[in-house]
Amino acid sequence: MDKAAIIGIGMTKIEARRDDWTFADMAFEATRKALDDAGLTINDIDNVITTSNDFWDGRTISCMAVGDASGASDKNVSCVEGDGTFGAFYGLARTLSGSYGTTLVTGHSKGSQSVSSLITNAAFDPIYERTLGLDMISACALQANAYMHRTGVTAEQCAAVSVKNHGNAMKNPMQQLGMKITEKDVLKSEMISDPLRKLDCSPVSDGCCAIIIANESRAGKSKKKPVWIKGASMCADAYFLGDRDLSRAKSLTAAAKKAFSMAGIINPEKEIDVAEVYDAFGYQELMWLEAMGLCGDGEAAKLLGEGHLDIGGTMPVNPSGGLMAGHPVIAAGLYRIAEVVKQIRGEAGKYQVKKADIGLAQGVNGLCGQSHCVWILGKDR
Amino acid sequence: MAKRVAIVGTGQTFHKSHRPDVNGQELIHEAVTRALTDAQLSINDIDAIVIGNMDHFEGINYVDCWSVDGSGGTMKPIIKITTGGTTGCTIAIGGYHLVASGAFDKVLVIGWEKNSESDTSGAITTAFDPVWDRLVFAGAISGLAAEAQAYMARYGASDRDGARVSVRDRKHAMNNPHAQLRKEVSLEEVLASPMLADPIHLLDVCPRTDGACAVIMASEDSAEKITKKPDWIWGTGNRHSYAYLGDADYGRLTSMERTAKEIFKKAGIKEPRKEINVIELYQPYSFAGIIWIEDMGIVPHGKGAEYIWSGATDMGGELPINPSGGVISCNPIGATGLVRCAEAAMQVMGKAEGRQVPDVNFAVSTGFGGCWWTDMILHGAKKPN
Amino acid sequence: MAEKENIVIDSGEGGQPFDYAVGMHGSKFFTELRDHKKLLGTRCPKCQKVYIPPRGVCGPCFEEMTEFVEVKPTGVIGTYTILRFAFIDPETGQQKPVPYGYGFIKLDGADTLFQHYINIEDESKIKVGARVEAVFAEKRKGSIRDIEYFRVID
Amino acid sequence: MSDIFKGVEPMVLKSKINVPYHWWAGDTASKFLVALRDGQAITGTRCVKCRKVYVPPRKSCPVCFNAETEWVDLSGEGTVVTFTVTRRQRAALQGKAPVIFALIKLDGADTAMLHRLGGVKPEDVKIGMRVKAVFAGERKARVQDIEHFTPVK
Repeated sequence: MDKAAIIGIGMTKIEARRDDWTFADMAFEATRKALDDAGLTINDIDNVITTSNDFWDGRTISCMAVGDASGASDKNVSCVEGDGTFGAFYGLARTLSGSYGTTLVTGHSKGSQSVSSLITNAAFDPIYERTLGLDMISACALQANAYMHRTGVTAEQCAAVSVKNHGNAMKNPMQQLGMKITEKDVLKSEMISDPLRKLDCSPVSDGCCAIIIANESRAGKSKKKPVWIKGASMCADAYFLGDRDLSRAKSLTAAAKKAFSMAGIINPEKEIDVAEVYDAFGYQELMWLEAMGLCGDGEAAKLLGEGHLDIGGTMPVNPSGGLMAGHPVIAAGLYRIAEVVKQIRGEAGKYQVKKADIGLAQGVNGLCGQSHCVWILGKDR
Repeated sequence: MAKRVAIVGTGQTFHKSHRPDVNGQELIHEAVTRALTDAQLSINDIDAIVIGNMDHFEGINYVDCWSVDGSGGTMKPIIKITTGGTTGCTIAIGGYHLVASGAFDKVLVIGWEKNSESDTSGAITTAFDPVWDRLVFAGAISGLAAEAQAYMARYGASDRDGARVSVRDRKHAMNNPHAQLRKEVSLEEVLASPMLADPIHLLDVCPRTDGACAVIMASEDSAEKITKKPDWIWGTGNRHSYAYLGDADYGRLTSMERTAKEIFKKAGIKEPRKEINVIELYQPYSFAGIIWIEDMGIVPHGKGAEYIWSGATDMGGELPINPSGGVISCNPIGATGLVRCAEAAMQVMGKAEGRQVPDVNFAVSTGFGGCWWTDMILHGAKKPN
Repeated sequence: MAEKENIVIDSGEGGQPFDYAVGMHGSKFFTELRDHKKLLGTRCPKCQKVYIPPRGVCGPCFEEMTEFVEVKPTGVIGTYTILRFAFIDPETGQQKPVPYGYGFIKLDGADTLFQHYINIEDESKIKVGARVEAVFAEKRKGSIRDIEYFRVID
Repeated sequence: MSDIFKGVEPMVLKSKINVPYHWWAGDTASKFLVALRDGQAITGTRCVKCRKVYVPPRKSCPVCFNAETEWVDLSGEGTVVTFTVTRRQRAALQGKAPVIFALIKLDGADTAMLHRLGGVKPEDVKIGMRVKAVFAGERKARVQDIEHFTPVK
């Protein structure tokens, strides 16, 4: 693959509920911020990818709502339905296909407008499963139990993810839910679906994120130092939960392996300086880290306990506060990419990690991490 | 370096009004299997999958994930792309970029819909803005009727002109075993069919369809090894310009005009009417067969009807349009744009059997969305420069 | 073996509820419509085009719009149709009553078209270019329904 | 920005997407559902190539892809692979919380099927527990024709 870089990022502050904003208002703000960040005008953008989901948005062809506001009027444009990392992947492909020098990618959602339990219940097979009444939380609770049973990781250890990430978010002004809590607070919070308690789950959020991807020649002209895309890969597992070993994330392992190989990374544990992963639930941060080989199988909880995953640790994970502190579905993975860009540029302020030459961002589609997209970003070409 | 991209295999279901014998995954599987057979590849040869449909027609969220049993996507990269009616063409463009980027060598593109599982007009109405447009809008047909009224007022066309297009497409469908509706009709029958939304009669519009289509694209590294005569993709483009329905210039398809200009310019096509040999137009109702060929630059504005009446767009004419019978004969919406792409590819590859147009050098396929969006692909027999 | 049976699974009643944000531009429009029977558009500072529905950005110019301008409740039919076939209203799940007329109205002072019902009592009067006026609902609640329909005034 | 919206309250339109769906089960799932209804029997399909047994059944093997499958009868007994007790009254939940969901690997199957557990206290459910299907009195060719799975005594 040829080289490409991220030359601009823009995000709205993640909030619980923005009744005063349409999808277009959010997309307009994120897009303008990304353009400002890159020192570009909309005329410098060759094509646009918006990322949204018709179910979450309550609208067939949900991309209709944001095209003009994302600067796509009279430009080539497409819409990926799924996490923002997948939208960005397509944006990257359109840049590397030689068709377009720059691609603006946006991703938005407003969880506040819908009933997430019903939206995610609609992801279950209508013939064999849907009427049983599961949703994303109960499905992930099945996975959490399977993972904990296999690895021996405890509820308290999973709670530590929530404590760390909510704590990190206090340092990030764009986050929705920064707070100082303890493992006890998590373990005392309402049990929603065993073993997942309220504070093990990410909140419902509104947000929009935009990034600008440029090919090598256009990246050279950008205002800020480009952050180079060293690897990007995705992979989907089987659909039915019972077809998979739910305690493992086989497709994530495959996606990460490919991304590392593209980036020339041999020992991810040592070479990745910072990771922004898809911690929709506390256990997922641990499980995803292990699946990607960022630590040994069953060892993430121990590393977390020893402080290695803290902002000042040996491998900071979700210094931004992650999804745990703000989870605008669809946009979430794009926020992860943008947060890694901030770290690599050294712009993360109070949550800046010490060394950030190479970072990893991850996005997820489907139930219990069926499909993953892994990005490796780097300071150097 | 960016790669040149070709279509090396296509597959379609035998499209029907309803398919009670298969669920959605199984319907997809049929099309995928046929495409693999056509290209003489196995699912293991496929490096990535692009899939698209319209969520609210089937009521299934995260279709990319749900469909893997049928798509063959287990342990493969999958992207879902959805842009309404244009979806089928949009995903084909998606497949093009994934291969051209060098990220994947062989990509499987899948479009599908089981329209029999919901109320199509009701579901499509949810595509429009809930605050402003949803109250009065009534599915795709109402918007198309508004376009036809505006065009008739502007250029003096009649419903008879529209009916002629319907007669053509329904006749062409007789040659396509995959088409859902295969029955010739007369001008009088079209005009006598029930009025759905003035000036559109029942026989002016597309049916509701269950169907799937799959297309396999490969890079220049392997395309000619897979098939002796691949269908080379010369250009892709689109315009999705409107925020609200009232923003459009009714009576003209501006998105088509701009997309066509961009693609033809890039490919060096100066006289599309002479240089293009066949068009598979996403034409969900008859009047579009007149209006949109003007916007594409085939004939000047206001001259579409005259061109249609001349027989030039019939099989054997100067520029046959919709040899497959088009959308009026078959409309599994998420697949429809990809069916156009597959049919155009078959024309270039010489695989169109009873509906083959002789000596196709350039073919055009399009996608259309009810918000006045256009996607377009230029297909060619020769490898692009 | 028993005869083949085609099983159908029904979704049943209920559907998905949504709280759609109207946005500040829309909220201002509907507040004025409700309280003063006034229609507002937004003007692009660059191309001067007046948009209705009002919105924050002019698509082609990618300019922020902050100027509201009053648009008259009268105009001409830009285009129209009369719906005669029955279909399911996706909001209620019930069949929508037909026939009804609807069109894209070019309101005096606006550059885009406004979509609404057109009264079809006398179908012969409904033509592209016919002059129409808005008929406001007596009890207005701040929604698109505060205009009942447009009627031909020629 | 704020000036032009002085005195304007943000409005929210409460609405619904209420399109009714009628999903065709297709021949394969229909056969499975009819067997539940008429025979109180759980059936699966075996891939003739890789010999993997799928429950619920598939028309073709998702992994071998084009390989055909053959029907297999299962005993209706199996093992809990994982479970959860949903305690909050989530909107998708059918019936009153708490509800126990489980993935159950039936004897002879290679995949687990999703269903509910009943006749057991939430605190007594364990991964690895043996369970069997309990069929509903009134059966309509739906997955709920299995009322739930319950521990084997």
